[in-house]
Amino acid sequence: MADGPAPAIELRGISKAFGAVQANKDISIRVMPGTIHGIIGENGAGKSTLMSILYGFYRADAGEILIAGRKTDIPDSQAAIRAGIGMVFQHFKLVENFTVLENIVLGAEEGVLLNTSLGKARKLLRQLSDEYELHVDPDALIEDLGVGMQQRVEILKALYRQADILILDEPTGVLTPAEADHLFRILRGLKDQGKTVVLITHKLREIMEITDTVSVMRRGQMTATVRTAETSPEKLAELMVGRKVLLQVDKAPPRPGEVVLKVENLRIHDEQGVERLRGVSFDVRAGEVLGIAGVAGNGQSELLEVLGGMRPAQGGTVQLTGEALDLTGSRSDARTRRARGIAHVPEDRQREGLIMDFHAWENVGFGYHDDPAYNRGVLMDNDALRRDAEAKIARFDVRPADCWQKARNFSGGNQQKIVVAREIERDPVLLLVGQPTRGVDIGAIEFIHQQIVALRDAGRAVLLVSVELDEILSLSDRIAVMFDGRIMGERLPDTTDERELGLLMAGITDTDRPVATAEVEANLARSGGKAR
Amino acid sequence: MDFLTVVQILDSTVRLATPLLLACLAGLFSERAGVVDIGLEGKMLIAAFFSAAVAYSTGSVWLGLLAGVAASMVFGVIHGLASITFRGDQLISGVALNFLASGMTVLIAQDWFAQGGRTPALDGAARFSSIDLPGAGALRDVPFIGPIYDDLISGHTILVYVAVLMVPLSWYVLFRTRFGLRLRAVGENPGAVDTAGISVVRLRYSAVLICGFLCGLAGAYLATGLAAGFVKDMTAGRGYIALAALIFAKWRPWYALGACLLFGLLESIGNRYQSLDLLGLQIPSQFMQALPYILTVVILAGFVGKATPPRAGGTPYVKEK
Amino acid sequence: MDKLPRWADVALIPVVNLVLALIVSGIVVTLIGENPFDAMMIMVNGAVGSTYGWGYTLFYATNFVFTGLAVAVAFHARLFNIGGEGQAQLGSLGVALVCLYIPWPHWTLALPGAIVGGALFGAAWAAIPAYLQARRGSHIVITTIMFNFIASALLVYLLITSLKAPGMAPETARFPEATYLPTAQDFFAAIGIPFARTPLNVSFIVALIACWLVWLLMWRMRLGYEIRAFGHSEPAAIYAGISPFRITMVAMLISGALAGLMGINAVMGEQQRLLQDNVLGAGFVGIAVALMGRSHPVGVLLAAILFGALYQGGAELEFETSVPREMVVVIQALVILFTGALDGMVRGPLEKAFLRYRKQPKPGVAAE
Amino acid sequence: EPGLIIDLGGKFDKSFNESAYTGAQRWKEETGNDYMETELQSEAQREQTMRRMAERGANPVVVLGFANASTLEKVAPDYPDTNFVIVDMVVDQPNVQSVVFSEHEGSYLVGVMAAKASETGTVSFVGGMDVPLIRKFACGYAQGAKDTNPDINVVANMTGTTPTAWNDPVKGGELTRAQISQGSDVVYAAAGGTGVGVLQTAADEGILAIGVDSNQNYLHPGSILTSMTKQVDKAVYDAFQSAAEGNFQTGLQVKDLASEGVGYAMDEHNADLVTEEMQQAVDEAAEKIKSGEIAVHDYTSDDSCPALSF
Ligand SMILES: Nc1ncnc2c1ncn2[C@@H]1O[C@H](COP(=O)(O)OP(=O)(O)OP(=O)(O)O)[C@@H](O)[C@H]1O
Ligand SMILES: Nc1ncnc2c1ncn2[C@@H]1O[C@H](COP(=O)(O)OP(=O)(O)OP(=O)(O)O)[C@@H](O)[C@H]1O
Ligand SMILES: [Mg+2]
Ligand SMILES: [Mg+2]
Repeated sequence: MADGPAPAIELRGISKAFGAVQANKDISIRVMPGTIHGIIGENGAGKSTLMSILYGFYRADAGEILIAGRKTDIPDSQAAIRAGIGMVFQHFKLVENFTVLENIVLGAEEGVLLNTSLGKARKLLRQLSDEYELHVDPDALIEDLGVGMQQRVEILKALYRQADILILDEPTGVLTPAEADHLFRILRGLKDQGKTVVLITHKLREIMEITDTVSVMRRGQMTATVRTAETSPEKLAELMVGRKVLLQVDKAPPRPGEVVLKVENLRIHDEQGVERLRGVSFDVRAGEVLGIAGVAGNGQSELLEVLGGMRPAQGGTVQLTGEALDLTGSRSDARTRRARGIAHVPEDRQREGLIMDFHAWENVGFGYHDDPAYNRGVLMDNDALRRDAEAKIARFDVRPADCWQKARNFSGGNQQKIVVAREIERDPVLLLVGQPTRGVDIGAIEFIHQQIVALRDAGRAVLLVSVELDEILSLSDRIAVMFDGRIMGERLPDTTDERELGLLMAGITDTDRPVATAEVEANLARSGGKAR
Repeated sequence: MDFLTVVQILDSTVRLATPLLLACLAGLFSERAGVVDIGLEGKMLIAAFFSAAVAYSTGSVWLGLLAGVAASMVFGVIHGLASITFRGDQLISGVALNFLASGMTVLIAQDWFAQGGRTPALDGAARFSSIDLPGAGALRDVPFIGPIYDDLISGHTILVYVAVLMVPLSWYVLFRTRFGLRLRAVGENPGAVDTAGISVVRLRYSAVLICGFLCGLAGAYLATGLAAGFVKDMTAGRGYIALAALIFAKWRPWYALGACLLFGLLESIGNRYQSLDLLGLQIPSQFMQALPYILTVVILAGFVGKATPPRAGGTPYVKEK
Repeated sequence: MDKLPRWADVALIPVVNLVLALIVSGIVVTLIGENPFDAMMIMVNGAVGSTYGWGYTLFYATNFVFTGLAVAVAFHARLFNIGGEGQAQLGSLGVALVCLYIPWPHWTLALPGAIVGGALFGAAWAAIPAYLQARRGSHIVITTIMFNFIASALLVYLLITSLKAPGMAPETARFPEATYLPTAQDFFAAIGIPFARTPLNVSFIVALIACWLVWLLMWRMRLGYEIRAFGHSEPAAIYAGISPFRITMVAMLISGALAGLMGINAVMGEQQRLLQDNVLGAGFVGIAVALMGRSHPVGVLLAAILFGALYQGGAELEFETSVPREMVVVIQALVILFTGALDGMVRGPLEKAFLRYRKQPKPGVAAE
Repeated sequence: EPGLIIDLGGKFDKSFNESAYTGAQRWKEETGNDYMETELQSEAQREQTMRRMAERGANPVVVLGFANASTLEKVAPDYPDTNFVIVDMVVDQPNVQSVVFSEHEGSYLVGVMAAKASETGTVSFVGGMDVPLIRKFACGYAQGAKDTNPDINVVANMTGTTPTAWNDPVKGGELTRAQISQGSDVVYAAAGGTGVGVLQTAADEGILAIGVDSNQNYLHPGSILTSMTKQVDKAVYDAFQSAAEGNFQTGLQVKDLASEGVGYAMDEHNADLVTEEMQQAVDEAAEKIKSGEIAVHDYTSDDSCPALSF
């Protein structure tokens, strides 16, 4: 490449450790100007860390950065901005109660007084939004905007600072497929203007669709950089996890039984009074996995929380094996739900599922701590808890197998195993699972999936919520898609595909293929379920 | 209650509200930048002491003012070190600084003046004297306007006028300047400020310093304007009342003026009447004294409109993805 | 692996913080013209050099155990209870009412009665801030500060009106003699050991029992497990079916009750009447004690004795030298500052040091 | 070796405590003997401080102020070999000397002078903590003023109801300003450290003030009309001296006008303020009190005040 133009970005030997965690290890890449470069890798692979270093958010322990061929020191974000780098973070960096305009000028004001900067910015903003199809109301408050809009503000922020290099960290995680399409159009537009885009994602489909080149990261290291045109999803997946990946879960056909969970017209408001569930109805039978697909933030979390007893509902009914659950009163709490046989693997294990500063053995009783087996009179029977913990740790191959370690000292995958062990081993009537494999490596994913399938095969009902369509497609016996607090429709995994689910996730129902309840019923009948 | 009494009570209100207002604005800057400061009390106290001590020793109230402000700003820096640099607990730091001030002032006062923890009384140029606004004397006898202008508006020390001017100034700085935009942003979402290439640490330190500066004025006013010298624990909970006023004011400068005047009025009435006869109900002075605190609890409970503090308040900023 | 070994976290860091606080205090003493080592000697001697010193040291320590445990229990639920002062005042009121208005035949009956009175009143004073925190999200730090002020106004009001004894001072009548608690002097005299006349009394035993009960509660009982879980993560508590409302209320009620118990020592044990301020800032010292003691009863007990010694030693220091008693307030402030707020100053470098030490790979530490 | 426990206002309150301190110092200088001294920091430490003094062998132990009464009542019996002196209050124990002053008589005199000096026909009083003792001051003052000028208006305010009322100059100043607005042009401060603020404000606002306990005339020359002196210094001195000489007496000692225990202060600082006529009126009144012709009402005798309502 000696005779081509200088790379827009060149990283040489970047390393970064957080305490004992080596997040980046001797990483080098080059990105040519006017291209879209993808970076993929599993959770925790070090993608965000690497880009944060490029943006001056963290300082690398070692290595150097070259921008447009010149060695550039980037001690802070100011320097990155000066070097023409803009970044859209995974979690937006916007001041919620400021207007769009204020957010855009923040840090790039001209002069001491605001008035002049705001005036200028308003003009420039109009220009930019025309140029790139980035329409937003400059006077709207951020908190009143949807995530898609907020993302546009972030992009505008970068453009307003005249960024030539735009880094986007997992921009589509919060978008519907349609919004994602719009984003990609914008990115192509930017590319046509000669700008360089770095796109972090772990969705292979997106990489294939839009990038020119792609780098793969694994465990803090850069495993390969290839031209997108010269690779395939399978190859990338293999690079990502370091071995051949079985993208399908082996499982027997379902043998659905009686209805275990019957949800009717469920409604929820959040603290601000915004409706999160607008009348959701479905049921889950014994011996089947119902998968709930949807873009994050469309009510799935709230659904799990209501069923798990973590929040009250504002309307509707829920029946468990024919008996109504209390949704508002004093018996609507998680403890009562557990007593009724509902186990719950929560979406966020670190925030909800575990007490990070408790020892593993204390966590193994968490939520079940009033089980008589763990108690002796008014005192807790810590020995019994520890014995049980050791048994579960052994059965689920949690590493390190040390029940005296604090939960925070286990890796993400092992933390998840502790939670899954705790919940599945109770042999529940109904298992609620949220994002079971988020941030979990492929080996643990297989193991956890097997456990879920085994529970189903033992005739238990499973409600699975995941934003990963692959996971939904491979685990579920039936799929419901949520959009904006409603169930858009139910599908069977064999007769649908990602495209169709994607449309439903965006709130678009195909008119020529109405919601397939009848088809589902027929399918149930075929597989011998006793429909009631 | 005749008209002149009302003017008198209001006049006293203005004087008593001044230290509250300065401290309240101090807290406003700090908390708007996301640094919670329950150490207003301690800063005022240390400033009160140093301003009185230096004013006494040098005979110049201005040097005293300078010393008081400097001492308060040093406390601000300690608070900054604890809560910004070392990411400690802001509440605990504030509590500690309040104690430190209460102990230190007496200790040093005893060492310097050996008068049981107070400074000698100040007089002459070692105190702020009241300023007569132009025309105050001439207007005195004009009915209604006269007493209001002469008693209520004119005849306060310079710091009273400074405090009042601080209100529009604070408003302007916070809502009309680049610095204010950044300051407010850092109290709402420091991550946004950091990624915009502005130093969170520098912004927060400047907020903490402004807070120290204003608390310094408040303390100096107590010792060299309102009183004539320092006595042990002379702030007497005013820092906490200022904090209460800040919540009352929903972290806004103009509201702060109103809240501080209200609390000043309560104090003034409580001073004047040992017990208040309200519609045949005897209200003991202890109730009047406790009223600002009770009101604050009522406000906090959300019975009188919800007060939403700056979102990032109280939490140290740690970079994260 | 944790960043720091446990012993470093629970012992080394507090000790380093304490030493730093003492060094700065020494500098202050030097600056006001006294020799810090002499001052130290006077304080140590005054605090533990005689049965008189021990008596007062442990008397103060008893107060601090109660307020320290109060702060600690609330800390475990991640509630910063600055209201110990007011709760102790109200607890004292409760103790006083029990002693004044119930005709007790003997102290063995009066003591349990006073314990109930003090605990109930202390808990009641904590209940409102707790409720406002739990139901309306009002910041407990601010509300408890406000309640301190309200408590002192309330107490003054009562002491100059309905509770006032004849005479000029705002104080209640002296309690009947049957409520006087046996002192250490009485106790040691009974076994033939001379002990100076100090207010150290049987409340000290109650304080020790309180330590043990708090330990039992926090680490052996379901409620303690739930309090700690809630303190570490509220969403997790909800997930586990632990009601944040209930835990906030219960933790604060226990906290307020513990603070209120201080009344049995200060009011029943020493003053034998209710004064306008008998808490003497012990509510605030409790913060320092809980921070130093890492919110563990054993730590709280040790820190309370340390602060008791500081108080008693400080009183002697004031008597012997020109150093005013405010020196104690300064030391206390510095301890809170260094152990509570500037903790990161010591912790950061220490963690780095331990990390460097660990980097030399040792076999068997392979944690995945 | 005698001992003195300075009360909460602190030994430089320019008033009550300072007076006691001066007495002790004078004794020290004149006799060349040493004495023990300590300053109270808080209400609840009275007992420890008293005990420590007694344990250290101080004799007699002098405590200042009524607030010590109930504590002394409890402590004195534990140290039968130690003598105690309490000022301003009676404690009935065999080893306690109680020194009380006829403050109402001294206050009557300064009331007379205030009435003479007032041009507006309104005089005022700022008390410290609202207790019968301070009402005794106010009541005597009002009686003196009204006997001199039956039409006079007497305004009285108390700073507070707790010991902090002794040490709140800011509030003292505010009360004075309020009184000025009500027409007062002579203010009498019987408020310990709070009085400092009263006198300061009077000087700032150009009215006359009357000091208390010690001779405070020197504080703002030209603005302090006189001071109602209460010879706490002498009481302390006498206690120390009698103990040294071995003729210490327990029991009640009343220091009144006749025994010069109370009085009013004249010196170069107020010479210009007090006219011949004023002095004459005051001296006349003093004689009448001594002779019993004028009976000054003592508020504490029946908790009432004919001359003033509170
Ligand atoms: N501030 C931090 N402190 C400590 N460890 C961190 C920090 N930030 C990241 N890490 C660790 O560094 C590793 C790499 O994290 P990074 O966020 O770069 O991963 P990622 O590839 O972006 O993952 P994801 O797909 O989940 O966003 C992880 O093990 C993570 O736990
Ligand atoms: N934020 C953090 N703070 C402290 N330690 C962390 C943090 N994040 C990760 N670690 C530590 O880093 C180690 C690796 O964590 P990480 O979650 O990145 O593992 P992983 O490689 O993704 O493993 P797994 O595949 O099991 O999830 C863990 O042992 C954990 O102790
Ligand atoms: Mg990331
Ligand atoms: Mg991981």
